[in-house]
Amino acid sequence: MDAGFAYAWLVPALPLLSFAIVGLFIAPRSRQAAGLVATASVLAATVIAVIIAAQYYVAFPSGGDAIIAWSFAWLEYAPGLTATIGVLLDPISVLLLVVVTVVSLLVHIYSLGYMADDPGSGRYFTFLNLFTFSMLGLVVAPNILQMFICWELVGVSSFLLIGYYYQKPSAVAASKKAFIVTRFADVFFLIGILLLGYQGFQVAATVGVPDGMQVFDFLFLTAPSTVGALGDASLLTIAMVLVFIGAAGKSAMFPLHIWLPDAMEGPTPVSALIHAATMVVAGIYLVARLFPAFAGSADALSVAMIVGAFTCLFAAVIACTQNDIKRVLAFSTLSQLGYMMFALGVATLASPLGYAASLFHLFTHAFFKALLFLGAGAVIHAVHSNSIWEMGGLARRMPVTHVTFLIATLAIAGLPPLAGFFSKDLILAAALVNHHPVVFAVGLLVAALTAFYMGRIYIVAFLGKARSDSAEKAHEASPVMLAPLLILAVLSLGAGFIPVTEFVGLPSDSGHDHHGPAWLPYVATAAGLAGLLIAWVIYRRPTEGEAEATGWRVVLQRQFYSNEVYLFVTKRIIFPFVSAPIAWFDRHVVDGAVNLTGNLTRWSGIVLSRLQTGQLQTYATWFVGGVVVIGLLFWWWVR
Amino acid sequence: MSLVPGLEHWFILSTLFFAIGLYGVLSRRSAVGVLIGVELMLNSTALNFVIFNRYLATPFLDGAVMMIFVIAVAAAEAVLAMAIFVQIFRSRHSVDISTMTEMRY
Amino acid sequence: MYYLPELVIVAAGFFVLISDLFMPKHHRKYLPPLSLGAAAIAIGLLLANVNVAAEYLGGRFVISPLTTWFKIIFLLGGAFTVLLTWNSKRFERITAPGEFFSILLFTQVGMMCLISSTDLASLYISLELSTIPLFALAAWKRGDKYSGEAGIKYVLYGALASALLLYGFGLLYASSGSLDLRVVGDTFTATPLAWIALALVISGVGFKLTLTPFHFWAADVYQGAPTPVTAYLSVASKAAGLAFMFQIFFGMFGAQLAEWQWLIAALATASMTVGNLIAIIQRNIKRFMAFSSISQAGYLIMGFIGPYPEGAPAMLFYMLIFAFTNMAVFGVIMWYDDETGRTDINDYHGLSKTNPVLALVMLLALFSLAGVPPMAGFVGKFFLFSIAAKAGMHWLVAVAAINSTISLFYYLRIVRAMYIETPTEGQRRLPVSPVMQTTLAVTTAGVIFLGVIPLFYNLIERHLTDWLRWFAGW
Amino acid sequence: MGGPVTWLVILPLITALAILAVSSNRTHVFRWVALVGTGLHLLLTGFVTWQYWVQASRDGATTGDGLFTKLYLVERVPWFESLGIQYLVGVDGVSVAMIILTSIVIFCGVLVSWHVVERAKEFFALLLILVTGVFGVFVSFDLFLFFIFYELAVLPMYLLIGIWGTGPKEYSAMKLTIMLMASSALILVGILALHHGAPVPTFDLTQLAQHSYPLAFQSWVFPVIFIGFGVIGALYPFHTWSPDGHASAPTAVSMLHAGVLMKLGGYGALRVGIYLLPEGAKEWALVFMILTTINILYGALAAIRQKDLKYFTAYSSVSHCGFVLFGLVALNSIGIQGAVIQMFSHGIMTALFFALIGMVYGRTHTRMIPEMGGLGVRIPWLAACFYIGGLASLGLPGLFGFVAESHVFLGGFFGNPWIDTTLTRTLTIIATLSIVVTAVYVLRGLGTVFQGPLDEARFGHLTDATLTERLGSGILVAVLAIGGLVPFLFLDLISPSLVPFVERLGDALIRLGVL
Repeated sequence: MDAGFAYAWLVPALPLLSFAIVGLFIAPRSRQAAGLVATASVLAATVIAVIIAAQYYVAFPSGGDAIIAWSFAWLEYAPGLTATIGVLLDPISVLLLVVVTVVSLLVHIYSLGYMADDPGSGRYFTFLNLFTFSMLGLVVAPNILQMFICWELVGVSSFLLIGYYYQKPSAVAASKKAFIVTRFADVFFLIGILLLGYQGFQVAATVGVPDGMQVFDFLFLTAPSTVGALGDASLLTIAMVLVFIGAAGKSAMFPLHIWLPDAMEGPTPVSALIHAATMVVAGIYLVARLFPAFAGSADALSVAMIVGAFTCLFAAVIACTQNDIKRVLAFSTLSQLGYMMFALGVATLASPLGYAASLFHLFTHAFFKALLFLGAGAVIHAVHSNSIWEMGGLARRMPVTHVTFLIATLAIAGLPPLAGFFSKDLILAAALVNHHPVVFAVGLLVAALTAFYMGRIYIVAFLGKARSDSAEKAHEASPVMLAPLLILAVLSLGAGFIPVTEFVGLPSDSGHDHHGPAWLPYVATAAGLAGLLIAWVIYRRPTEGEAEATGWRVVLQRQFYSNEVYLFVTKRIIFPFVSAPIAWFDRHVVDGAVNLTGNLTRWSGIVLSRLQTGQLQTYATWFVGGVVVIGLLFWWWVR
Repeated sequence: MSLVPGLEHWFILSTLFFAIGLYGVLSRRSAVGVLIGVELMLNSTALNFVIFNRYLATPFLDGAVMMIFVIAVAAAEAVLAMAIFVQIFRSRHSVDISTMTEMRY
Repeated sequence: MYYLPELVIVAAGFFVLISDLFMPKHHRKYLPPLSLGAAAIAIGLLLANVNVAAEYLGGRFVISPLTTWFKIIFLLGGAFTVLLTWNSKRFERITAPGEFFSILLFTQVGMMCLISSTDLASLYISLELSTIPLFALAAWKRGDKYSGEAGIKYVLYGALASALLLYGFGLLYASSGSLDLRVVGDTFTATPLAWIALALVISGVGFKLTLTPFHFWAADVYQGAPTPVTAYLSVASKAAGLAFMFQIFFGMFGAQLAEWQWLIAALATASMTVGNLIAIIQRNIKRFMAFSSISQAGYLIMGFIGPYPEGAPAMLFYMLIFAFTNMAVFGVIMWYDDETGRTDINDYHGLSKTNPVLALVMLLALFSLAGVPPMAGFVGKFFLFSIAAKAGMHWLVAVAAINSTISLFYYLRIVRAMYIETPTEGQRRLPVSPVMQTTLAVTTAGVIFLGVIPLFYNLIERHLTDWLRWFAGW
Repeated sequence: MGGPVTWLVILPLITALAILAVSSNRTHVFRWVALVGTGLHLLLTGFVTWQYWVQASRDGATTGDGLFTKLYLVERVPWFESLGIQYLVGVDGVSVAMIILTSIVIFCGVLVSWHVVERAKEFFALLLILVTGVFGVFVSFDLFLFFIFYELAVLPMYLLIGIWGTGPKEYSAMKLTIMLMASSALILVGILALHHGAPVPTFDLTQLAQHSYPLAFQSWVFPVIFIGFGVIGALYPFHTWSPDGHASAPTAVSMLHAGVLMKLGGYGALRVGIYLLPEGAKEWALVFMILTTINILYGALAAIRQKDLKYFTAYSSVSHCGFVLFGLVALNSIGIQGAVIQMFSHGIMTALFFALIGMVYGRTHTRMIPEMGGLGVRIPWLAACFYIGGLASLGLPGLFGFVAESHVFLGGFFGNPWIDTTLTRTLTIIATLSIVVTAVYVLRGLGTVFQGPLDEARFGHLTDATLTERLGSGILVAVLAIGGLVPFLFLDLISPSLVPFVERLGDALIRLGVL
């Protein structure tokens, strides 16, 4: 425990405080003040986070200890089974702290301009603060329950922000979809937690828990003794796969990816912050956080690798055909998340290059993808359309946006010396180093595809002639929006030089090859260049009707009909064939049984009342019959 | 074979009375007929008391006393019943009990 | 002179009868208070000597706390009936008040002697004295076809029951050679003849107490008889039935009772089930109350279950509660009948809007009948159920409790008529006479407080303890 | 005269009588009397809680009292002595929690019923009589008294729904009353069996607890009692009174009924069933666990199809009340603790729901979900409260529902030594699916009502919540948030009192206290 970091709890606490104050008192009165207060709180949090990072990395320049900077018992389920709330500082949480605060701050600032005309922006900033708090809480979570709690909270913030334009049916639908799909994944996560908690408790009961630790603590769960004990119980793979499904939901891995493209219905800065830079990487972060436990089960890691690689390719292919600029970026995000995921999947405890590469890519991707989104936001703000085919020639009218967007495009395309080059290179190297040639091939192909689709939207949107009136009249965004763009551009340019891989090294690293073969950078760069070149060739002079996909491209544009499959399952199967029958069953069978009981009672009353004929002699017969029956009963029973 | 009737014979006689009375009660449509049936039953019980007293509880007269009570009560019952019949007859001009089903179910 | 209460009632009966002959017509209004005064004096005398045991006529007439409490209940039933008829516009026109009240008082004497007698002869005589005059009361409304029909059904059915009972008595006499209840019980041997005798005697009890399948007369007679008579039948006459059953089951066959649990359980189940089920579909409130009280009789005899006479206090207590509760209900029925001449459940629509206090009285009393806490009816029922549970008959408790639920269903029908339905057009607030107000106030107080205040039950129980000890020793 | 607990019970009754004493035509007076009465009650509840806290911590009772429930503020008066009946009231942690819940709900209920006009006098009086019964149940430790109060709490519902309800109110009221009364018949059988099964016949719960009943006895009495209480706790398949009843009931009644009365089921099943009959509970736990699992999922799935907001909430209550019973039959400290928390949190949550539905209905005059849309623009306060309630109901961390549900899931998953843990885990996993289904119906329902385009012609004129409405719903929302943010306060209150329950079961988890 290092007292030097005790103030770290301020980082998530400031946005929380601001959320409460802004939401309850400021937002209903003044939306401008709400924006300023919210931004100020995140600024303060950013400053503290950066100070912490500086302190921490100076103290531990090459992978360091985990420090519980602050914690208290929040919820005691049973003695020895407590959910604590705390702040865990270790290399990756500090890394993420910086990423989240910085991007969040920039998005806050950008939003001041972007949302300036929106009457509901008080609400917007409230939710944005809530998200920032939740994400920071997630990042610093020292135990899996706090992770889950914040996991849910980021989910709900995402829901609230996607559905920000709540009178727009598509936004409402998208927000519901995002929440429900991730929630579905969370069930598996929850079951995984229950399993880990239960088995952890058993382990704790036999092995004992190190001082100051709880069953749910990551430090306990990833401790070799625990992992070993879990592995012995042959539950490790199950638990880890369950947790992975949760992570896959949040990180929109195939087949749980369908919510992310729709989530673009939210305001663009939200997309930048939540659905590109931070929240969606929570899944990656979770796997990284539990990496020693995952590494205990080769099967679980393989699942992560395969799902990651497939998503990576799948999304990239779809991205090539989308016309909505934000959707392209969304699929691009999916694809990049796939990179990160398979990078984790190829890593092992002994050779954790993929682990470092994944986090490095997470770090760089946050900046250039946020930049892309914010740039797209500026464009959309100016053109009032999402379709790239209604843009064109924006390079002249929006020079600053153009330049920053170009930087980001080149960064994601993996051209040196921009940020994306280094991290993507490392991921490909990791695949090679750990002998996964197919995954490497996929990675390389996707690198080319990435360059292609990014080149496509850049060329169509920014070069050539304006294709609509609004594109004609587009003009540069306000300075408050441009400032974040510039900052992010600088980060996209330079982030690759920050030695993130050094910081996040694992202690178990046995000093394997940390660099791929020497030819790798050239091949990767060539792939990127090739993609850009093809895009240039095809879209230099886009043909009319390009927007309308035909033939096989329809399949791609409709995202391989994955939405339709889901809709079919929910609307056509679950609702009518599960839910409706249950509702019917309840009304007619269960309740029918109740009514039947009532009616039977009534009916027997009617039948019995027919005995009361009013005829005296009937009565007398019954009377005498009663005597006979009682006499017989005596004779039978008492005798 | 003695011709002096014993307990069994008397009891069979009273039971016969009782059964005949019961039959009357269950079958007569006229209220008066029913009442006569009841009276027959009551008389058979009165007879019973006397028989049992005579054969089973000789030194005492309990049964005989009871018989007198029974006769008295039967008379009272008959009087009251007839009074009610008369009252009904005034309004309905009939004491056929099978028609008296205004109240039922 | 512990038999003074009986003497007071007899004297009052004759006084009423004779003075009616000579009294000017407009003085007849003094007859009800006179009868009431006699009942009050008798109750006072009984209460003063409530914990006394005595024997008269060579043991043929006994006084014990049990008999005293029974007499108090009879007299309460009688007194409430007198109160109901007092000031009744509709009833005054059709009665010969002198005869009515004297007959009422004579039946009271019959009931009082019923519980005090110890041999079959006096038991029979007092039973008939408490029954036969009621035939006349049921047919009291001259010219009314319902009343006449009720009378004729009652008298013929009653005579039949009486004959069968007497035949049973005769057989019992034959088997023991004595009319003394104790001797009959002591010498009881299980022969087929004895079973027949017993079946016949139980049918007599069943007739008086309206137990299924001997209950058939009740519905028609309750419906047709004048309302106060119905009230009297359902309370005092039922109490007399219970007294009669005490005499037979406790006084005569106490030693055998434990073996007959199944019979009592069967009778109780049949009575409450049949009563409740038929009550559900009734439209006439008096007929409805007949079935309701048939089912109440079913609950009541649960107290006989078990090898112990410990059910006695519970049964007495329940009877006391039932007297208050049923009289409250019949008070409202009587009042409504008197004011409007209507006795259908549907006629009670919107009563809570026109006469909220009376509707409330009715509500509380009905809830008490249904056994809903904290009304007295619940407490009484709870104790009865407890007796069955103690004997291990949990299924009977379940049956009885489910039956209570069914009964709640139909009591709520009346509540619904009064509270939820809207009043029919032009319905207005109806006046309530001071006597009726007093009656309802007293009975409602009983409904509410008898259960909550432990005094009464504890008194009854303490007084009966000696009797129980005596019984157990016997 | 009388201790604070007695006053707690009779204060609502006094308030009811005071209301009845006010002349009928002074409508506005009733609600003030009711508000002051319930407000005083809230203060008294605070006092009782404080007293309990002080006395319990003075005893050092944080560790509980072993096998036997330790009561505080006890009042004991002999009643029907020869039958072992007495007036015995007192509180332990669970009672205190339930009392707080009831006080809050009734206070808010009065606030949101501010504008009841038709026969307002009887309405408030009956409502308060019902509350008397509820309080009585939570503080009585004599089974006879308990039963009296239990029925007193159930019966006024008939009139409350029958007179002030909507829709097929007579039918619903009758069904509700009869089903609940039939269930209380089972309880009665159980209580009498418990009474006579004890060596010294008594109804004193604390004394009955010192006797362990023979196994054969427990194995038939436990299901009788559990089902008896289960009916009011909406145990599948005895829950159908609840949707109709709630749908027909007026706002405050729905609040009280779903919020508090349904909790009598869980409370009774715990206090009487599991506490007195632990062996029976072990024997039957699996059966009831299966039923409650069905409850949880079935209620949630049925809720998806509901068009009427009240049916929607009622089915959601069925699902959530399933959590209460599920937690109980998990038969371990976590599950039981979760059940108690769920009782509280669901009470608040569902009261909030019904209050809001009442407010929405009062404005739109419809409760049909498909007819509404985009109302969030016009009634943002109500929408916000509704969403907070909805999020609480889908178990969002930071609100009370999560605390409860996480307990219940953990409890179910940890299982107990008497049932194969594979089974309990499977059932728990099935139950966890409900959190998705809940999300589906909550978001669909609320999304349709409050989001999307607004029908200007029909709903354009709506106005947001009035002051009393804001106060009423605001308090409930605040409780949800406080409970979710600082659950340890609530846990400190109840968990010492739960020790005896678990100790009697002989729970392995507690024994591992070294951890």
